[in-house]
Amino acid sequence: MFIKPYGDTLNDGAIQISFSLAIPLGEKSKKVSLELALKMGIANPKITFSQDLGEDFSFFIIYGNLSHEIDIDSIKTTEIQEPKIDFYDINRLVEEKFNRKIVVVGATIGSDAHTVGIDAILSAKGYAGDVGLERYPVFQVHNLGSQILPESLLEQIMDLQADVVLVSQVVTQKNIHIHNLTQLVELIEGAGFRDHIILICGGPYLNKELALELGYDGGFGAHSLPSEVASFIARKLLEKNK
Amino acid sequence: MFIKPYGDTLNDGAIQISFSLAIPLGEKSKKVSLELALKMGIANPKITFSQDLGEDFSFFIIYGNLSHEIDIDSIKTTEIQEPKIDFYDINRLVEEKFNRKIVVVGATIGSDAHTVGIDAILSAKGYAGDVGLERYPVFQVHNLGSQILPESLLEQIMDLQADVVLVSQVVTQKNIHIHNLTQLVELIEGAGFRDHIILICGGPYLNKELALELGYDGGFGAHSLPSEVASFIARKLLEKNK
Amino acid sequence: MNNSSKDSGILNLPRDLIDEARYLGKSIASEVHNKIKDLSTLSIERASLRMLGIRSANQEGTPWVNIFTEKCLSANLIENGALMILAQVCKITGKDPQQSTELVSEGKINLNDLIKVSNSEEIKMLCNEFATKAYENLKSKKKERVNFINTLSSGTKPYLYIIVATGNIYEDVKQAKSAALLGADIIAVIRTTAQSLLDYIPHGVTTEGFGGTAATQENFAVMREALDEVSQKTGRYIRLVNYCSGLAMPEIATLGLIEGLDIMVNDAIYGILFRDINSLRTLTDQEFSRRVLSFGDIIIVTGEDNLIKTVDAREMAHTVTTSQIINYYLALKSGLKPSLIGLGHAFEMDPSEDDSFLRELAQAWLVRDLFPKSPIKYMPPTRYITGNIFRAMVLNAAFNLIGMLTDQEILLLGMPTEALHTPYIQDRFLSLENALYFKNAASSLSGEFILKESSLIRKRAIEVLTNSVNLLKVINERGLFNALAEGTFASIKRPDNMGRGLDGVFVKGSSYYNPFLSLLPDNASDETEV
Amino acid sequence: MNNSSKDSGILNLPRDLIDEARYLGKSIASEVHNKIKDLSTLSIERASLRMLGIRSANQEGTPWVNIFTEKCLSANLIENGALMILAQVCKITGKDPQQSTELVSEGKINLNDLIKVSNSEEIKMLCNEFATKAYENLKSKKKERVNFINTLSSGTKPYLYIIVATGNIYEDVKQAKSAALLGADIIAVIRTTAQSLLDYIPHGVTTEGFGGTAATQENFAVMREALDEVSQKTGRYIRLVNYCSGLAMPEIATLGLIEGLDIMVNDAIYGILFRDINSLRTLTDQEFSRRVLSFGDIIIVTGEDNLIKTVDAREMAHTVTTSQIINYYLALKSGLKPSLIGLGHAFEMDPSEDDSFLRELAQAWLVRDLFPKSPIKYMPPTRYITGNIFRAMVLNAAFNLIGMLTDQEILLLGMPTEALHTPYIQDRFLSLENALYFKNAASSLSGEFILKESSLIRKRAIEVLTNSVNLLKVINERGLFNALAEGTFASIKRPDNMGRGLDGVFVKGSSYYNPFLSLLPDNASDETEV
Ligand code: B12
Ligand code: B12
Ligand SMILES: Cc1ncc(COP(=O)(O)O)c(C=O)c1O
Ligand SMILES: Cc1ncc(COP(=O)(O)O)c(C=O)c1O
Repeated sequence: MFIKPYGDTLNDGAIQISFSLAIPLGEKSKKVSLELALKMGIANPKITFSQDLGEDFSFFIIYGNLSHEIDIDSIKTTEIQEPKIDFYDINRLVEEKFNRKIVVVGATIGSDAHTVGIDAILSAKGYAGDVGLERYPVFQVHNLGSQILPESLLEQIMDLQADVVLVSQVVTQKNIHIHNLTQLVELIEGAGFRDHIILICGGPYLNKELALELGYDGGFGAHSLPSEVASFIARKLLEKNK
Repeated sequence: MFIKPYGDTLNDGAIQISFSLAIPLGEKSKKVSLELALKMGIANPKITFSQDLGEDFSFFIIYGNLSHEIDIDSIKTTEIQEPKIDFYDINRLVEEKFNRKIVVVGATIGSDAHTVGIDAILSAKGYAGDVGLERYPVFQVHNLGSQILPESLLEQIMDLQADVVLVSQVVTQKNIHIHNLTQLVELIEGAGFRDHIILICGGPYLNKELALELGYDGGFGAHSLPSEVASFIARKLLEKNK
Repeated sequence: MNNSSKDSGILNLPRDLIDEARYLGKSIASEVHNKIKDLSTLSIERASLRMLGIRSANQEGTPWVNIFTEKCLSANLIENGALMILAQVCKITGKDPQQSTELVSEGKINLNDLIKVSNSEEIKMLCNEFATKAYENLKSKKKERVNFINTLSSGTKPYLYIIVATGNIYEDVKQAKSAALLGADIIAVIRTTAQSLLDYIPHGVTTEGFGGTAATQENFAVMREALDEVSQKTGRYIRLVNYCSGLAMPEIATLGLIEGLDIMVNDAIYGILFRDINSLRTLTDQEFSRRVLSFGDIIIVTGEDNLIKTVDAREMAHTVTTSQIINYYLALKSGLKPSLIGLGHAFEMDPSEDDSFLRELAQAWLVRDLFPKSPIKYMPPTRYITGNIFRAMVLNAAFNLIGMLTDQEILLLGMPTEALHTPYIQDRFLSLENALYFKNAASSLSGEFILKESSLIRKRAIEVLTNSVNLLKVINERGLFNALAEGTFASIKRPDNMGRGLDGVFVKGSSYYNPFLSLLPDNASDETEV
Repeated sequence: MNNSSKDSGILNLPRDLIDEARYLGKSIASEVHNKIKDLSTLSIERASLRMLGIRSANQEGTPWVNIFTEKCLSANLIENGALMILAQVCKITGKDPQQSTELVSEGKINLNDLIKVSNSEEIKMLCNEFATKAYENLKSKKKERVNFINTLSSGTKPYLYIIVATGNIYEDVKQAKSAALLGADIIAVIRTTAQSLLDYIPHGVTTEGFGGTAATQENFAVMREALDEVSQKTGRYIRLVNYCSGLAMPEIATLGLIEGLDIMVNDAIYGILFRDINSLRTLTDQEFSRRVLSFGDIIIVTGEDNLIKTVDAREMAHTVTTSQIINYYLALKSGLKPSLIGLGHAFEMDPSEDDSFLRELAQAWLVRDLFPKSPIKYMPPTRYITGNIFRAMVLNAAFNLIGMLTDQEILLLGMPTEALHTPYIQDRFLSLENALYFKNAASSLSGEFILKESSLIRKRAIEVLTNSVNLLKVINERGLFNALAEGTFASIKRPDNMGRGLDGVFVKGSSYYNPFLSLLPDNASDETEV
């Protein structure tokens, strides 16, 4: 079945776009904005609002009807998520298998000073009513805070004999997060420590796909819950050297 | 010179789009929305917000970088607008040429009940501080109000020996305005009256191009000023049977 | 919610000014009443037939009730009242009202063959029988309805009122259900343009409309059923609204009653000003309609918002107040309790004007303080909304905040795309999210403040009320009909001998009889003065 | 604008509670002062050199002032104060300060070859000469500046504060000018991430930054010139802001002074908590910085917003108030007049919480009532802003409205894309349009109301202030340094013997001399108590 955007009639293609141009507002910039809309496949585009922003910039809001359509049957969705392991099973099963505490080391790396995200996952208080990893008896959590350089994180990982490493990156401008995360993996691999640990990254602009690409075992994006992370860790631990 | 949208760096292509889909929110609808963005030529599209709307509908806001670009040198803008004739010249010149009052008949046609627009052009008060046609000594204005059927408008045009006819259309759903405007022109032509009058339409979703297509002498869109309309009328009158 | 305006009123308006306004409103209303009390209209007669349960139409879709009343008219029998004729036919044919109506309409029976109806007691008895049966019938249906509603939560105030207007009733249903799930309390189905001008009720389920969807008995039923379903799903009772105005006003009222609508937009003045409907016709229709609605405990909402969108909202604010006061007393006369009189007003001043936010506050509080017992329908900015959807969100936020601060009961939500098209499905979500933020985050706001005696807001409110009282004086002197003829509102002149539907008005004959006129409630007392 | 909080305060807070808060704030501030009065830092010494006008860097971009002070340190001469050493060098070489600094830095002169400076009167005289010349110089430059500013309108309050942060100063200029033309009054150039951690001022015009643009003397000049240009275009003076915090805090202050900045974000506590900068180091730096800023009549704004974004804004609201009170008295001690102390706070409570809007109002009024003479910098919702840009417009509207109602002086505008990226050019337009609507349409709003004695808003404000006083008591007992060590704020523990920059702190020797310490203003009195 082919599908288009919906406004108030099936497949009417109703869509809204907005953007600025580095040309002052005028007949020319208006035409350019409509041309762009047409190139995007928007039929009968209408400029519903335009504004001169000064310094030779202009802003446009355009509505129209998208002619592109998608065959939804052609869209494959990945195999259903493995069921979540709950608080008690995590502690029980991991305890059973390792009968020791699992060392979890977390930090925000590079010059990034955002800690609210990693704290939401690690700290007892947790996030949105979902308790953090510190509350799980089986985890021994070391929250190193922010602005930890990859080098010093590696040291800590080795000193603390980490089983699990959680890295947060929130600032993404100029892809600084990619740079930092890659550098970290390389250091860890260089130290021959990669196989000893479960390496996970997270942040509002990260996701599983990207994380795997970068050589991490898992990645978590905006609004992740500590319990999801805990469950993911537990599963990895249980799979490990079986 | 080729140009793309601008966010904070020249030609970064930064663009925002939003639309709904007739599929519930889920991995599938998210993928579909990203596929659509890609088809529109948006590179690395990111879903910044998504919401289930119930009844199997979902809503998406996406940011990304448009890969399409426009060669602004290829964009032709129509010859500069003729200079506006001011209040005094309009009255003087038209008076000189016709030495009689010009009969202006205005109405909102069909079942459309919107009068604020046409009143803004005709009534003495005018629009945004710009006085309406009734204030121009040289015009004798008949404002017929709203919901005037094309037939009865034609009658009035003939009875009043109109020189200028102003038609407003605000409701555009299912293109009812096109239908009404076309019907009117046909009636007027049928009555062999077309050449006797200057026929102008206006409304928030109308413009010059569309008006000419439909066989009108002029068309005015959102935020038009009475003085612009008056100047346009004067120019047409002065060109007339010279 | 803490309601600061239930007591003395936050504006603490001069008592004498309020009293004068009330006195004038009453006096204007009773003058209107005297002018129309001897009149009936074809639409009232059709409505009376529909009250008996007569429905459906001929091949061409002309409703039976229209054909029947036309025949009564051409047979010069109408002044007796359609029910008396119908009763006569039933008596002669022995058929029931529906069948008899159809027989006459199809011309199988010629009314002129009937002896002209004297006001024979016997026929009257039969009329009463039909009417009372129908009446009791409706009453018990209403009871069932109330029982159903009582199984659900009725939501919290302010009720969030959302429109649907796709033109296609099935599309409307989807959009309405989505809105309800997202937090809407009230769904209004906007009518296809100019249905007001139709002197009949279209028949059947419809999927084609301009700027709205046809108001038909069948469409009402489809939407009612859908909303009942989603009500049960959410546990919150979702109210249904449609328009009860225009040439078929009284019939729409009966359909609203029969199909279980909760609120109807009902305002003769809208019809007079914006639809050029004859003033005698529609004010007579309105009287009957409101009695029907009051019987059904259906809330009316008036259309002053239309007025304010047409005139300069700052200069002409007092005309809105004036129209509300007149509408209020007309409604009381028709038996509507204050709790059923939903007066309309709107946030429509030019937002670029200095301190316009304060003047909007003044207007909103004024309405609350003048009609403390009535559910006010507060309408969002529309006229100054442009295609800048982001700015529209901001102006709607300002509107929602005023709604909370002034403790309005019904908030009609503004849409980001107000200037563009009837709402898309996501527009409703964004508007509901906007309103729900303030409804929740500012739920106790209205009880927090006292207005300074010297405040600009209070000054402005008193100024508007004073101007309104002066206008009411003029209207009271000239009478409402003359006032309308002289262009008092929006300087639109509507003489009572012109306009649409005048030919449908007739003087009730000496033998005129319509049992519903005694069955339906009338003349409620104004609790605000108890 | 009608200012309801200038008088007794709309909240009408218990006098004794306020007095106790003030008493504790003063006492905490003077304890801090005692602990730092015998200390100086490398950054203060570098700043003192920069006050003389010394600038520029070597090939590798290491500023001369850094190399010079390092040499003083390794020569164990630093405790005399860098100026005393420099004066000595000048005397011996006969060169001017800039040249002498470069000679030493390039190793052309070895400090150890100099006899250890006794606090010889002669050298002191020379120091004074240099310092006074520089001081007068700056003074007259300042005068010129004031004259220029006085040719322009200073705009109307609240001032609209907008950030630029492209990373490229030239891109920043375009964005800043556009914003100014669209109505911004204040432009803040956000720094590239973690510049706080640099123990020097980067050199030159820069076009590469992360999440912001490097704060350099050259970048300051470029932006200042651009803003002066649009100021003349608009006739409205556009103020320039940058950050004066981190390891180079005192130097940034001198650059702000030299390059004509109007406002600087200045807060040692931010550095301690979020940058792990040593508390002795940065509080000592802050003292000197604030004296420099007060000399330049540069408004400081504090960073409590960072705190509230980290902790639960509802539970921990009192920690913000506490930090503000401490910051306020520390600032007074450093010579800043109340009119130059811009305390920071923010609209950061979870908007989904019931009556959160009332608690935001309480917090906003509390700050105004506590510091009636100070320009408050009110910051918009950020933490609970999501990728839903339409909702962001709504929350920012609520913020703007509170800004007007509570009569804030500086409104930092929230962006629709706060959750996504540093602002795009159109984001600023939309935010300015949002704020300008309220600034204009609600310009007289703050003077209209009285808060009910029993209002939830007042209750909440008193609750917060009470908790704050209790916390102040603890801090006063333990002393600020211990309190910080024990995790009083955001439960982040910062002992004064750890953290960045401790090695840059030294005890002033008996022969330490720095003429600026006497030239720069200190210890302003708190007008609020006059
Ligand atoms: C709070 C905040 C701050 C606070 C940080 C306080 C603190 N102690 O963390 C302060 C004020 C200090 C701050 C400073 C700056 N910030 Co900031 N900040 C924010 C803000 C408003 C909220 C972030 C937040 O706390 N979200 C709440 C948490 C719970 O969500 P989260 O981080 O997404 O975390 C969740 C998931 O991502 C996931 N997760 C996150 N990390 C991890 C790690 C692992 C292992 C896992 C499994 C999961 C996980 O789980 C969490 C719970 O679901 C955002 C804007 C926004 N609304 O998002 C800007 C924002 C992130 N900041 C930004 C910037 C640029 C800065 C500065 C660099 C600006 C400057 N130049 O001064 C500074 C400097 C700090 C620095 N050097 O990094 C930008 C980043 C732009 C970009 N995309 O690059 C943003 C988007 C604002 C903006 N539009 O400019 N900031
Ligand atoms: C005010 C208003 C009303 C008032 C009209 C009052 C009156 N006396 O006119 C009332 C409340 C009665 C009303 C009713 C309806 N309305 Co209405 N209404 C509006 C509203 C809010 C503002 C229109 C307006 O007055 N703008 C101000 C004037 C000055 O601007 P303007 O009309 O564009 O006119 C300017 C230019 O266009 C130009 N111009 C206009 N006409 C002409 C003619 C000539 C010759 C020239 C030269 C220039 C010119 O000059 C003017 C000055 O610059 C718009 C939404 C919006 N914000 O635009 C909806 C809107 C136009 N209405 C709409 C609808 C659907 C209706 C209804 C049909 C809904 C219903 N089913 O009940 C009803 C019924 C009325 C009918 N049958 O037409 C839709 C139309 C959707 C569409 N695109 O088809 C809109 C867009 C709202 C919406 N989003 O649904 N409406
Ligand atoms: C009171 C009233 N009646 C009726 C209508 C619309 O119905 P119609 O378009 O059929 O006139 C409106 C529209 O706003 C209204 O306010
Ligand atoms: C007080 C204060 N200083 C400095 C900064 C940012 O500077 P940096 O990123 O270099 O720490 C901020 C950021 O919000 C701040 O609030």
